[in-house]
Amino acid sequence: MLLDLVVVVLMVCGLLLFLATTVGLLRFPDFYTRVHAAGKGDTLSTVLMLGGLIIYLLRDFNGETALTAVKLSLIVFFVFIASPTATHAIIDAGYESKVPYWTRRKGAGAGYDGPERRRQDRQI
Amino acid sequence: MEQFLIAIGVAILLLMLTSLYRVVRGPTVIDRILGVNVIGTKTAVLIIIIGTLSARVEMFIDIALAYALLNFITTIAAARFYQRQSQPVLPEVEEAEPAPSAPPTVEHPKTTGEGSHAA
Amino acid sequence: MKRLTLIILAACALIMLLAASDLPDWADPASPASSHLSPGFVEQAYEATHTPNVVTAVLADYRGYDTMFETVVVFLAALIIMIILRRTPHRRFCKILPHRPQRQGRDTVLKGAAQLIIPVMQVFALYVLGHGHYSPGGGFQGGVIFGASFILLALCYNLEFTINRFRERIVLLCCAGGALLYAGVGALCLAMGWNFLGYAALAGILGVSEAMARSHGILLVEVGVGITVMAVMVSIYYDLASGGDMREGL
Amino acid sequence: MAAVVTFCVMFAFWVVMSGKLDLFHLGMGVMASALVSWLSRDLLFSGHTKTLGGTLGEIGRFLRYAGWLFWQVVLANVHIAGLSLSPRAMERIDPRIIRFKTVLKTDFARFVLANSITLTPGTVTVRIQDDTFYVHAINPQAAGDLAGDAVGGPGEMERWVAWIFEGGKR
Repeated sequence: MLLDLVVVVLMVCGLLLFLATTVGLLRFPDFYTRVHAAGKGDTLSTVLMLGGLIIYLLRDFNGETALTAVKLSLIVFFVFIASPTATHAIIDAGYESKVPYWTRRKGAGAGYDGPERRRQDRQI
Repeated sequence: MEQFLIAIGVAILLLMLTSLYRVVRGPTVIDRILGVNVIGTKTAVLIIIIGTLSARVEMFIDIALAYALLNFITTIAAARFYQRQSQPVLPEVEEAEPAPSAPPTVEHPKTTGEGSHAA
Repeated sequence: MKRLTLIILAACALIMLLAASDLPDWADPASPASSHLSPGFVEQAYEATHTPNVVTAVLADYRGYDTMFETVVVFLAALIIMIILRRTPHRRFCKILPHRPQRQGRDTVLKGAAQLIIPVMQVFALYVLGHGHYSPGGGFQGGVIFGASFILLALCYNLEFTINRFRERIVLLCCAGGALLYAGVGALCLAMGWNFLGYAALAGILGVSEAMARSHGILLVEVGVGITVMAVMVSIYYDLASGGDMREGL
Repeated sequence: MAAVVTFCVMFAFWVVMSGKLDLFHLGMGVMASALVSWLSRDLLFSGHTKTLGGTLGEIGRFLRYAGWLFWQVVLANVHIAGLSLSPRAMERIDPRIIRFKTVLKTDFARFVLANSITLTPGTVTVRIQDDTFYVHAINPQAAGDLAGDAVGGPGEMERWVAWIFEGGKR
């Protein structure tokens, strides 16, 4: 019963983080800030949900479920390496191709927001 | 407990559909890639939830791990492809017969704009 | 033109949906497939082939011809893409010009991740290939994951590094060798006096029972499929990523 | 030496994935791990020069760091969730790209630092050009946490990573 409660709490926390990720993905002003929302929320919400599933599996503990739990924690480990790397690859590609940049400052130094950039984006 | 897992799965599915807005409308292509990446990561979780519901997790883990790996590679490949497409193509360097005039200079595209300032 | 295409596609989809409505329902116990064909396979497959996963038994044993020609189709796809895209003559198969310079010193993160992920990914691919008898998996899936590991290497380092480690000549040899291994197993069965791809013939060579021999035959054939699919993935990536001249990838 | 260690790690991974301990499957595992540790002999431990004891110490220090990092990941997620769900999000973000030079020498240490930066509150590594890091910070506080007092000086995280891989002081 207590374990069920832990599972529910973990999964709901993961779901809330994923909700925050999606909201951030939709309402942040430019590509770079959206990467923040997507890259961070993804990691912990995946880990929390998988953690909840691991505990759910381990309720009836035997050799087979223990092995499955180890495999699931391998996925968790993989997510910790792969997610920030993918985030970095995406934001690096965006920065390299001069995706428009939102900033509080106006005028000089306001980042990539030139008209030629916009035209190129439509071409691809 | 099963109902709870089904509810979580449906909620993830709905949020994935919401993220699809960024894929469809994203002002730049890289925004779309970002949206696809988010959806892909969550698909791996969804696969495992489906596996738990059908009581065959040890089978579905392989699928989820393969999916997560391929999603990772897809994201990197798409980002690289976008980056290369959005840069001007380098002119081919000819090494054949010497030209009568000055040799053509290869111009590298400017890679860094100054989008940085110190904090 | 685009609108016309859409209309034609919608019409085709409608016709197919109409046709599909005449098919028996999903999992209908009274349909011919469920009442005659499936029970036979489900009941006999394990005793006959010692393969718990009926899908694998059907794919690689009962329908071995089908899978063999699927492998050949995959092989042909790689050949055709190479014929269309490959631009330089054969003597340059192994010689590559340097990678584009402006990415020098930029790939630290991707390289670090590739170092950690690629070996694990390759073992995982071989695991999927080897455990097709028990879990979903087998030659096609394992081959795709193994090939993807080389694609990850090419993305995170560069194409030159990958080609130096896995030359195009060897890739093409693997493409053909996998399909040849599949056909060779079949021909060996023929030479032992059984049907083509009748793996039970291998019982004498391997020194096991006929059902075990069919299980091992399935594994051998899956290895052939895996090699072909892996090499085809890599070959297609080499051609597509460099536009056919093997000089610089993505 | 590196190939042997790679082989052991790969074989352990195979056993965990397979879960079948009969001779046939273990034999397949030996063949698969041998093939992979030959194919990828220069990947898993490339540029790694430490002895076995040094490596074990590195792993021990890394585990302590991982505990701290996990707490930072939780903080980062709470931070970004609060930011994206807050009604005044647009007033609370003030993005900027900062640049600093790292003191870390090896590529792998830089990889760990870059991914740690991506996982911690408010910052994402945009680009690494040799030893220069370009980091996108979502607001000035995040940028300040990263760079320490003076821009260019090593922040807290960089001291941790240097402590793991280069035996510096924490």
